[in-house]
Amino acid sequence: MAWAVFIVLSVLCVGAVAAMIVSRNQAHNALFLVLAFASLGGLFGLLDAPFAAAVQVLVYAGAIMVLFLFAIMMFNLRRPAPREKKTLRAALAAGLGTVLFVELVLAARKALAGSVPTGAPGGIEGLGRLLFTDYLYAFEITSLLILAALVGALALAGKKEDA
Amino acid sequence: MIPPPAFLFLAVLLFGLGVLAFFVKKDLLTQFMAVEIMLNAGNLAFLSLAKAFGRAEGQALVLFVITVAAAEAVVGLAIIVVVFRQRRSLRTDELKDLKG
Amino acid sequence: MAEAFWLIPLIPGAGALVLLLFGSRMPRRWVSWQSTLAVLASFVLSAAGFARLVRAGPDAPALAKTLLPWIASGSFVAEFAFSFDRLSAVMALVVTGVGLLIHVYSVGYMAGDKAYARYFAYLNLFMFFMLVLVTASDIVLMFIGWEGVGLCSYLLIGFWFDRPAAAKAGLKAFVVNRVGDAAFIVGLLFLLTAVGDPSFAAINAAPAAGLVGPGLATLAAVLLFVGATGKSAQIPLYVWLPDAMEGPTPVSALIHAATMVTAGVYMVSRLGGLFAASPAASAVVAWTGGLTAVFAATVALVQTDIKRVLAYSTISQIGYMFLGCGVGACAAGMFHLFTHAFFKSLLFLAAGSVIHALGGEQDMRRMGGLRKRLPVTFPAFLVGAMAIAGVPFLSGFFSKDAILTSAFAGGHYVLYGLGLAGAVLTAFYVFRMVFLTFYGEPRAAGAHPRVRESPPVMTVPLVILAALSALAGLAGLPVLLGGRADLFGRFLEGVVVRTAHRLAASSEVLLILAAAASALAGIYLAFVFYRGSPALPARSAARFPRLYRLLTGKYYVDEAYEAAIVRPLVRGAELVYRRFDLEVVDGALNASAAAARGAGQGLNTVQSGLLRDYALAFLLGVVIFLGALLL
Amino acid sequence: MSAFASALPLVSLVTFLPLAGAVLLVFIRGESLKAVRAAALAVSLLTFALSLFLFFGFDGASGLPEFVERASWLGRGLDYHVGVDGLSLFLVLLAAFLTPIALLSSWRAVGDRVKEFSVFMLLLETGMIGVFVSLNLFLFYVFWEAMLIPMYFLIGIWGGPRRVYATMKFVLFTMFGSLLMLVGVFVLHAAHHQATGGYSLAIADLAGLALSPALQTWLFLGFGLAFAIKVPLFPLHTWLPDAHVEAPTAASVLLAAVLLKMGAYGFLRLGLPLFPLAAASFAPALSVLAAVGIVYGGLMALIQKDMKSLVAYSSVSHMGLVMLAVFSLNFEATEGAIYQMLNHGLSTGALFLCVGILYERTHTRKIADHGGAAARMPVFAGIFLVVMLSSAGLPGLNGFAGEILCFFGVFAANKALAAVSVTTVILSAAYLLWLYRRVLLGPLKDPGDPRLRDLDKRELAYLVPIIVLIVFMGLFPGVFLRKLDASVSRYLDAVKTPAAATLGLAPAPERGQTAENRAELER
Repeated sequence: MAWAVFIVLSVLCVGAVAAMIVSRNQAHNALFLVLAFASLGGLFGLLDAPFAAAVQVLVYAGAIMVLFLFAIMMFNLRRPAPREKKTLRAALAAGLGTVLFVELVLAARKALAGSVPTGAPGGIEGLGRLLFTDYLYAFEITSLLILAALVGALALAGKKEDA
Repeated sequence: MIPPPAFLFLAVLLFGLGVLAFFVKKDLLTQFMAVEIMLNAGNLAFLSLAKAFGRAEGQALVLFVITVAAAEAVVGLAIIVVVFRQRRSLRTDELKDLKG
Repeated sequence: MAEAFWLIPLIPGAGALVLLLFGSRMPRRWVSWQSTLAVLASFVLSAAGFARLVRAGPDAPALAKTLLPWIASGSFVAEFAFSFDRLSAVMALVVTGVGLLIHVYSVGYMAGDKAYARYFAYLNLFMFFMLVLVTASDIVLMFIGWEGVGLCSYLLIGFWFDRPAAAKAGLKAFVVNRVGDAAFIVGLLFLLTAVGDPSFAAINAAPAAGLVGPGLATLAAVLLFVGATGKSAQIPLYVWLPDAMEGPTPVSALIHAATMVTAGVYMVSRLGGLFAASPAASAVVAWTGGLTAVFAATVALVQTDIKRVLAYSTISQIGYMFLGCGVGACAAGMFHLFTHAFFKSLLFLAAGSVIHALGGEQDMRRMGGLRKRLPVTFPAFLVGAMAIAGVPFLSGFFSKDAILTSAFAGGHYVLYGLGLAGAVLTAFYVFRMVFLTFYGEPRAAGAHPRVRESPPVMTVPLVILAALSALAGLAGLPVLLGGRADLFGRFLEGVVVRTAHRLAASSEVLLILAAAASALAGIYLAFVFYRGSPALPARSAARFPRLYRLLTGKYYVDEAYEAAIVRPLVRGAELVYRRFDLEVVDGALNASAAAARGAGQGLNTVQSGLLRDYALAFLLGVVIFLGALLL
Repeated sequence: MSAFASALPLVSLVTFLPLAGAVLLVFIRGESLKAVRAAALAVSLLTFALSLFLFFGFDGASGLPEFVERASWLGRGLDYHVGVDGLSLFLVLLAAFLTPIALLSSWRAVGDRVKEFSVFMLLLETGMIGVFVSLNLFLFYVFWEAMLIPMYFLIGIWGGPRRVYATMKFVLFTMFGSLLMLVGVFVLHAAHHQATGGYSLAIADLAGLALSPALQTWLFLGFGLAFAIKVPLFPLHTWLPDAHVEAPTAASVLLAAVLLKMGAYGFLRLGLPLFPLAAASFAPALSVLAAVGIVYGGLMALIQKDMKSLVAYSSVSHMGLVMLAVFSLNFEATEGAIYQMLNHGLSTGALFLCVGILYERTHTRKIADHGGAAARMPVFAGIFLVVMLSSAGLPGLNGFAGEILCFFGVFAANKALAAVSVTTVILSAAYLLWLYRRVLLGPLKDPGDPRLRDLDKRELAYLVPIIVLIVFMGLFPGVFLRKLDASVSRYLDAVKTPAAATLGLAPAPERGQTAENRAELER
């Protein structure tokens, strides 16, 4: 059962991303991305991280992607994105990307080398305890970060009277 | 019970796709989305490793990554809006102002 | 009252401060009274101190007072320490006495000037520094006075600063003095490091104590003397003094004749112990003095500006003083300083009275026939002229004779000859001045009907000074007239160094006669030239055109200095500035900047400005980094 | 007083009060110029008032830093460690004294972006004071660099027409030097770790390291170059005239009065005590450069056609004397050098103020465009005269007290160089009085010019304190010198003992030490 869910979600996720690469319509891209994020949320759930899964769906698939869609509506681009040309750059990027991919796989193997499969990494309760003890400073600072981001975005994109 | 290495492989695959998307696409917005994919691949890796080692720290980090990503998305989109207002274009092969 | 001698400089100093700060808002009458009374107070204190010293006898120690520490660091110690000995007493009396008369005179002379308060402030400030100079008990403190009087001289020469010539003359005076002072400082450093104590007593005792060897003594003494040639306008640094005549005439009388310019003589006398330890340095002093005496006198022969004649005359007379000091007769030098202060300030003030009467005219060729119209000024001037010329029984006669006798007695016959020749020249140019100014037909400015005698506030000081010029010689009658006759010399005995030479009475009589004869010869010559046959001066000028031009051109020393020192320095500096600062150093900088820019532009081709290229580079970095981590 | 002083972290307060003031200014509306100016002035005056507590509370008997504060900061020896000793006390005071003056002087000259200007000035003050009070090398470096930033903006924004060139030159020169210094900081950190196993960048700890002569040489070159550029030592001086000419008056004042001192201070605090062997071997060469600088700066000043560059070159000359005295390595010269730094700060700062006052009225700095201003501005002429004479070293004013000590000390070390340095007496009189004659004396250039009015109350308010101090420091140098004695002899011990020990010389009885004994006896 779990395997079936995993495979379905993985395929959905990878497929959505692949579709995004192929598609040239930004709105579609955004929707593909919603799909990818939502299925990732499911995968998070499979990893015994229900809270992360919920946040993923709410914040990512919900809030952030809505933001993207708003932005796309604002631009209201008529013409589709241009066709990609194969250039030296693309070849270089592909080559480097492949190397990176191999490296990442190796790194992943290395990372798992010392792992001892134990039980679940603790429930929401453990996570909360962690957040408000060891990571308290970081947690508080993120709130500041969000505030700063908010102000920054307003300052950047807000209508200026004189500009 | 699915073994964590499978998730980890999926994360690597997603990251690779994100990189690919970033280099293939030529409009700023979609490239930005590609960055988000890479971030999520990272999250998946964190969670799978958390599972593999049975520790909650990975999950906590994911929360931070999501918050930072939210902040980043807000500012990034604001910048894209400003760029679009000024240039009427989001094509990265047309934006060359970084040239010194 | 004598204990308060340290107030002698401080009273005019305080007066100057008040005048500088508030003078412009004070009524003129107040300014005149305040400044004059301050000097009077100093004079009274000096007189009291003098009286105390006379009463206390020759062996009594000097009055001393240490007010405060000043600069002290490591082995360098200088204090605000004053002392008042017989030498200081003479100087203080001369400075305050002449200064007092000149303050009074100035009240009349400067009556019409806008910057009345500023003038008196500077004058009081000068008194302050000059009195510090003469009462300082250590050489570093004396240097305050030494530089301070230079400053006041600068300020007063440039008093009418809107005249370019005045501003320029002030600058020249200060800078030339500074040249001397630089040498002075080096000399000072030699002494201080060797002696370790800046007090005059210690320095004078040092050669005997073995702290200062003969070589060092010579070096230090000569360097200090170079400083003195600046302040006292001797060869080679005399060039500023003639130009200094741009200042108001009372200033010329006070600073550039009676007091400040004699500071060098005072310094040499004060450091008699040091100079006596070095025959070579003494010889330098004597020869510089002797040569300057003749040299300046020859220039004075042909000058037409009345004040410039007096300026060269001052240079020449100070040469006599140094001649005296150099041959080991500081007392004689000081005596000449003393009498010179009276007759030279008298001459200046009288000349000032003439200039005042003529509305600012200084050219003697445009004067003449003023004898009748200036009934007080003329006799006063005449007394001064006779005194400086060395007419027997006036003050200058005795003092000059004392110097020449000492030179002769010391075996310095060439110097004696120089002195005698100078005496003839002196008598000649002074009486040339008298004849041109007061005799003959009134010319140009002199003929102006409005010419009349100056007010009493100016003429009374003239009369007093004339009396002093005539009688001051009695203070130092020749030893010939009995051992007790030389009051002045005996007063200073023990304070200044003196090498006693005994001469036979007969030879001393001969010397006195020679001096008298030279004075009279000079006067006679002047009479022949300027009264007897008025065409003679022009004829002789035509006869020796080269010589005449050389003299009127003042030997072209100014021009030589300009061409040999000032201009090469400025030109060279400009050249170096352009070649070095702007080309080499900045060039190197600009070249490196250009190289950096070139490198930047080279790298810039990599910078396409395209996001993707940057991302690619980033990706490359990540790949390498991760690869390194994995390996 | 002492209880009050000891209860407060006085040094930190003095250092960071301007910074706090700058932050405060950010929240004041920039449009109300009056409020901005008053607030900035008040902050700087308060800083100065606090620094006076340092002065009166400073004991100076031990020669060790006083008012020391120490706290761990970044770890690994990068501590917050401040305090003042005789070498730094008066430089702190100088900076605190001149900042309000510079601010006050800019009230009319700077009318544009006043808030930012004031903020940068206060930041600059924190940077300057921070450099002087730092007892940790890393902290020193941080302040040293931090101070560059406000100065960069002050010249770059409020400067003259060629300000971009001038700032680039200024920054290139100084950054070049300080980068080498940074490398030196790292090397020292490592060397200390190697020698002791612990981490420390406290200057006192570093001075205790017995570094190998070769390492000392390299480090001395690195640090020395940074300091020599700042002084500036001939031939690294050419950034100075440009920076001065383009800088606004207030920045010029602080640049000349305080920033240049940092080079000399760097040598005193770091260059010589940390690397005594290298210092001893380089001292003769550097002395010659300093002496050349004296004459060279003087001659260059003589021919300048711009008032500000004239004063700038005069700084080269004066600082040459200071450096020559520093390298003479004896008691009198070192005290003289420190005192002369203060004097130069005062008199050159005041000269720049005077030039600025003229510039405000006529809008030209070319000497040839001026003439005869004394007729219209008698009070100004008098003040200018005093300032000039102070700079030229007239006995009785402050310049002489420092100069004669420098001469004396230099003479004890090297007679020939002393003789060369004495020429400054002639040259300084020549270029300054010549400037005075051309600008203030002579006939009035333009009699109808209504702008030539005499000093107003504000201008008097910032010039008169300087004049008073010039006279006071000239007459009573002991008030200041006695606070230096112990620190200077301690410093000289640090510099001379290792050198003497290595060269196999017995530590000769120094004239400074006997003098110190005497000073103590007198006390």
